[in-house]
Amino acid sequence: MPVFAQIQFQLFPERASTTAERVDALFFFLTAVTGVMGLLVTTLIIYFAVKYRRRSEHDRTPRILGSLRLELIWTIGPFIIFLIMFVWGASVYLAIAQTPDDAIEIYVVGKQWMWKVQHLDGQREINELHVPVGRRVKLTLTSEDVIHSFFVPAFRTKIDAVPGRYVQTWFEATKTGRFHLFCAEYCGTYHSGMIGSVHVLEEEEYHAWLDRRAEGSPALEGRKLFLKLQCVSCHTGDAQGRAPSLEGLFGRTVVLQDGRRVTADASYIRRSILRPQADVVAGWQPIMPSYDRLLADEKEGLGQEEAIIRLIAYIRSLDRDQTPVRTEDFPPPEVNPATSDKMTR
Amino acid sequence: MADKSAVLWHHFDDLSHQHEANALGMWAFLATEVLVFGALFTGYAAYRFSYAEAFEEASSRLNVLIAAVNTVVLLTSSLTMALSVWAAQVGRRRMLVWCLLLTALLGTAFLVFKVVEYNEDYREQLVPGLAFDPGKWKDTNPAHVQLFLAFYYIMTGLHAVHLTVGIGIVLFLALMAWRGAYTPAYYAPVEMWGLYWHFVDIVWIFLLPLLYLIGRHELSDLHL
Amino acid sequence: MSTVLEHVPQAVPPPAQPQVHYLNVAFGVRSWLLTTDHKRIALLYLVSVTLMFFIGGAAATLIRLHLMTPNQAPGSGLLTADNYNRMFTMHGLIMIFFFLVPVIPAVLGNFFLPMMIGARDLAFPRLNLLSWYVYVSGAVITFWAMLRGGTDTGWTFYTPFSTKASHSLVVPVLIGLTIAGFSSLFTGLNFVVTVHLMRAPGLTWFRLPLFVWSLYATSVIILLATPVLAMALVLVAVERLWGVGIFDPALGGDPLLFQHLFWFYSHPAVYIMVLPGMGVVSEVITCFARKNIFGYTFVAFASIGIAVLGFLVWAHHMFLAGMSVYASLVFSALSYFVAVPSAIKVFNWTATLYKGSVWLQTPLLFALGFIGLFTIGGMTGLFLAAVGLDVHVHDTYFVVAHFHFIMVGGTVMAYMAGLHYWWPKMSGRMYPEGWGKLAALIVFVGFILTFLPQFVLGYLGMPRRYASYVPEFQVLNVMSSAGASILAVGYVLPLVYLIWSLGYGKKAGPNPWGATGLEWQTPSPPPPENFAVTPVVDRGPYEYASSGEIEVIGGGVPEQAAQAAVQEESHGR
Amino acid sequence: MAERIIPPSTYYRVFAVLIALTFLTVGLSFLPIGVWHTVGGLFIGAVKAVLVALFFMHLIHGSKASWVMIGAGLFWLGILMVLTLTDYLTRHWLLY
Ligand code: HEA
Ligand code: HEA
Ligand code: HEC
Ligand code: CUA
Ligand SMILES: [Cu+2]
Repeated sequence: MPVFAQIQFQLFPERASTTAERVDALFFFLTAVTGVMGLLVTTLIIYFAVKYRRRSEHDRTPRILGSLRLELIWTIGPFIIFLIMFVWGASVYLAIAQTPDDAIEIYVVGKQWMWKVQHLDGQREINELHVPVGRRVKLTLTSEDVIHSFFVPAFRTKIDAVPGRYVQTWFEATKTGRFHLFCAEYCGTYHSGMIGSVHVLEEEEYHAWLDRRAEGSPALEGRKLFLKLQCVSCHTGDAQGRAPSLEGLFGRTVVLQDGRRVTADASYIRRSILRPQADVVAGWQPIMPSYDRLLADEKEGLGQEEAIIRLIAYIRSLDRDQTPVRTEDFPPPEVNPATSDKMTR
Repeated sequence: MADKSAVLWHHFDDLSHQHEANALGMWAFLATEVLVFGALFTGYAAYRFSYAEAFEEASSRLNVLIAAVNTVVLLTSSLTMALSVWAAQVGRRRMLVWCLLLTALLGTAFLVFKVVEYNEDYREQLVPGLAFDPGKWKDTNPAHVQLFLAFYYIMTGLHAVHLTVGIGIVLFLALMAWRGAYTPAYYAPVEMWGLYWHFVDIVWIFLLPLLYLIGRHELSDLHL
Repeated sequence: MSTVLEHVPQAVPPPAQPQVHYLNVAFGVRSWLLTTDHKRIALLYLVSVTLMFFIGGAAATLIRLHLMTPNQAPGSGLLTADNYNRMFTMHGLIMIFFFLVPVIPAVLGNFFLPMMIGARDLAFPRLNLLSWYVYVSGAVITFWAMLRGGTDTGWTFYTPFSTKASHSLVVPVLIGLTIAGFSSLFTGLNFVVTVHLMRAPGLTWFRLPLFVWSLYATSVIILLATPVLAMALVLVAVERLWGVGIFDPALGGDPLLFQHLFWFYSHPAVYIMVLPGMGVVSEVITCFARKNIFGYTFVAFASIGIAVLGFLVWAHHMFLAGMSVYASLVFSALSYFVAVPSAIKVFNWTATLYKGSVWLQTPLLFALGFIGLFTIGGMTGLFLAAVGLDVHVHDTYFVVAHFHFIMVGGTVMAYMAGLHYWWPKMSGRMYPEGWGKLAALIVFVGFILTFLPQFVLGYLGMPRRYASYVPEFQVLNVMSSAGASILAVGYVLPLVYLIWSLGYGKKAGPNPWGATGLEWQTPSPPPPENFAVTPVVDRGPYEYASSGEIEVIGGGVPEQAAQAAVQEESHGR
Repeated sequence: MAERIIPPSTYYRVFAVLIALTFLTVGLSFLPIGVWHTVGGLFIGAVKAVLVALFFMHLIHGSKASWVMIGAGLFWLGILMVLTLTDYLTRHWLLY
């Protein structure tokens, strides 16, 4: 038995959004109608094939040319059924295409082969999306290279991310949990690897998640400083930078030029900012200037330590591939993307 | 006189049946040609609506004088082609040969003018990828100007390819006519390829307004 | 209300076995490669498309083998991700452009269209031969490119992936396909002119066999759609080579323009692929039920209706591509319109069986298989055409299952039906009936097992073109792969026994099925000129009934248009 | 051949009209008439095309089948254009 228990087998996808309910209702309707019609046709065929099977070489058959009445029935009948299907399908679609105004807005950028998610308050995620249950979420999508398609089967949500323009869709999750996120438009070698998950959280959990890096949170403010103070001009996320990448630094062991090994904790980072020459990382030039007395901002009423805490919080939150690009290649658009829906000018 | 049995294929009843088939075949082919160019026209239309200003601006920089002269040249070649068909129908062999040669000559003249024009476009920095100066386009988006120019080259280029094929065929017809292959009873190839030639002309008739005339030209642009 | 017609259908007096037929009239490679006989060209095509089918099938085999495991760890699995992508691209391209588009028109159509209308050949025999050479050169170029690495764009060549991102041999493949497009163009041109001008005396439009109607409709689509595909592909090639920006968003272009142009061809092309199959089914059903087709005019005009309406629906492939909402709705509605003529056909075929003398031979088994599987495939098309539902199933295995049901379950089945039906005429030999029935059964079972699970997979959300998938999809994938191996047996079997029958099959008389079509009124295999004397036609195509009585069913007036057509139009073309 | 023969005098007259229309359409492009450049140009182009087809291509005496062919070509071109533009011209339509 354990062997069977291990086999994961499903016949029907989980249903975890309001859209899913509408789409499934339509699906059941279509299945029922086509099921009946299909059965009708196959039954008739089998029945005729058996009842009128050839019994001898010399079977005689009548000359039946057709019947206008029958023809009309089976032209107009299906046509009416088809119209119902169309109207129903269109109404489901309109509900999906009409994006609500009171929704949480999230920006999604497809790129070979990852999904970069950016929340309005600045958090970024890769191949993950955290959303609260029971709230409408509006997605605005674009792509950096080729066409991708954002697909969450459990939500019955899918939309192509087209380079050069924004497209929108929305959903409202009805269940907490973790759901698959797929790229559904073929986009090259690792198209099938461009997958991730959507985490639907309870409202409080979601806020807790948000607070870790949310608006007004130290991490987010730190990110702003990181950009303002131009740290990013040396600490780029990639190997080309003049300084080591800070992604995933927190808590790691760092080897210094003089052979010491230190743990990158808060105080190490603080020292690195205030007196960079004290702990030079092995393999790097000691070019980092000291930021002592440069961090405070009188106008904002921001003290130096406060700033350092924020920077630390930010560095702590910094995951793989999250270093902002110097020019922020895909900032959230200022205008409502819906109105710039026409081809990009 | 051409030997009837030599030009009648075995599966047709008679020459007029065969003639009819050839003409119909050519018409069917022209229907597909309508869609060959139609695909380009559709793409053009989509962008024309989206980027109207850039398209008009770019169009008004093209050389309308050469285009007008070329239109006259091509229409004249259509006239001579029509006359060749008539000459074939009434059996005037010398006129047929001369008209066909004239048609080919006019077609060639068109191509020569076209090359002159491309060359001028090149000097005027109107060739995306080869010679294009975005700085020259102040009021419009140079990217959209490039789109217009891409359509300009692809459409006129495809037209020129068709014309080149046509010239080859017309020359071949002239050779055959000179050898006396065509008679009032059998002139289907002249008629058939005449249709093709006129079609290529019609395409140009539409390219002229779409590419050259959608924006306003100034008389001073003509460099007369 | 009933009318008595003078003629009672009769068995055609079998002409004496001819000394000369199209196969033995000349020998040697030259006599084949330079032939202008439509029958020989049909055989050239037969060999080529069969080869293509098995190459495409080999690619399908690799696809299914690879998908037996989820392959989630990089490097695991039979193929690398890149090779998998190239494999399904090659599979789709070969199966569509080199197999399914030409298969019925260029093989069965080429052979039988002239014979069914009592002509000696197609209108342009040399163009016909040229079409085969063009087809072969297109295939050679495409294969050359595939052997050197192939392309990984999918058969749809979506920009900007195909123009900018793909690092494979896109341009050579595009060239090969464009060339191959000309070959179907030539065939279509030939058919249109032939049907217009080469009909035998007395063969009015409404006496044409339905296979001819469907080929005519197909040819119209080919003529009007193929040029747009050619241009779309040329534009991709131009863009890829010179970066002119027509589809490049960075330069103001719109990737959707390519999709519009591509689907303007490729949706009608699906009807290019299914209409000839429908024609074959009409022939086979009437013959093996020994009945007039029910509602001749409706079936005939349904073909024309599909040809016209089929052009109005292309953007149902683009519902989620960023098209305007308004356009999505328009195209969804139009997609339902085009389903109506298909429904008409299915119902009329079913009604034709009523009170027939149903002879369950291999061709009929395949034809009935066609009706069942086409109905399922078509009805799932209705799911896809509902925009709201397409949001979920677009680009999943639901779509893959939909089109395999129609194209493999439908058209390939119809092709098998036609091949078995006309095999005696083409080869002069009967195929072994028992083996034929077995093959039909195996294909049917294998098919259902292969593609039914894919509907479930699709609704579960497995995207198509996935080299790796999440483990919960594995069971259904294994089922599908198992089915595919059964299917392979079902396809190899006919290859074997049909070849065997060439040498050892029973000799077939001119009309082994007792069919009424003109093609059966001449010896098997037919003489080079098809008919010793040009036949004169004085009746409709399916006068199988043994009594002249017109029986009325359904309680209404008998279908008057058909009746009038049969009786009144007795003048030549 | 049962076909009717169009005499050269007709060709000359049609040719004269074609040339006149060409001058007209090019002349229009120097006037400040805004969108009418496109509309007028296409209209004159259509007239010229019809003249060429009717007389130079003998469509005026052509068989029904050739009318059907060319009609089909144009009709399908219309489908391609109109339905493609239903997308492009409504992209900016908003639902709310
Ligand atoms: C021969 C091939 C063929 C045929 C005939 C069809 C026929 C139809 N197809 Fe299909 N289709 C494809 C081949 C085909 N298709 C392919 C290859 C693709 C994928 C391309 C790609 O992306 O790679 C595709 C994709 C595809 C899509 C896009 C899916 C997506 O990517 O999201 C859609 C959407 O509308 C669609 C719809 C239809 C419809 C409505 C029909 C209709 O014509 C069907 C009409 C038939 C019937 C309806 C059955 C008979 C009717 C009855 C028995 C009547 C009784 C029934 C009732 C009253 C309910 N098809
Ligand atoms: C005419 C069209 C046609 C036909 C007949 C088939 C036939 C088959 N197809 Fe295919 N298919 C397409 C058209 C077709 N397909 C298209 C257009 C696509 C989309 C491509 C794209 O996304 O771009 C597709 C995609 C496609 C996929 C999806 C790939 C993906 O999205 O990742 C799958 C997966 O199962 C599949 C399977 C099959 C199978 C099992 C068959 C079987 O029916 C095949 C049966 C035949 C055989 C099994 C051959 C038997 C012979 C042998 C086994 C001998 C082999 C010889 C040697 C090894 C020397 N096809
Ligand atoms: C002129 C380039 C430059 C700028 C600007 C710069 N740094 Fe650095 N930084 C470096 C270099 C080079 C190193 C590695 C050598 C060293 O440790 O001094 C480094 C090291 C660090 C380290 C230790 C990294 C490790 O892997 O151990 C931290 C933390 C750090 N910098 C934070 C910052 C912050 C915060 C700012 C902005 C307030 C900033 N840096 C601005 C060049 C720069
Ligand atoms: Cu991204 Cu597929
Ligand atoms: Cu379609």
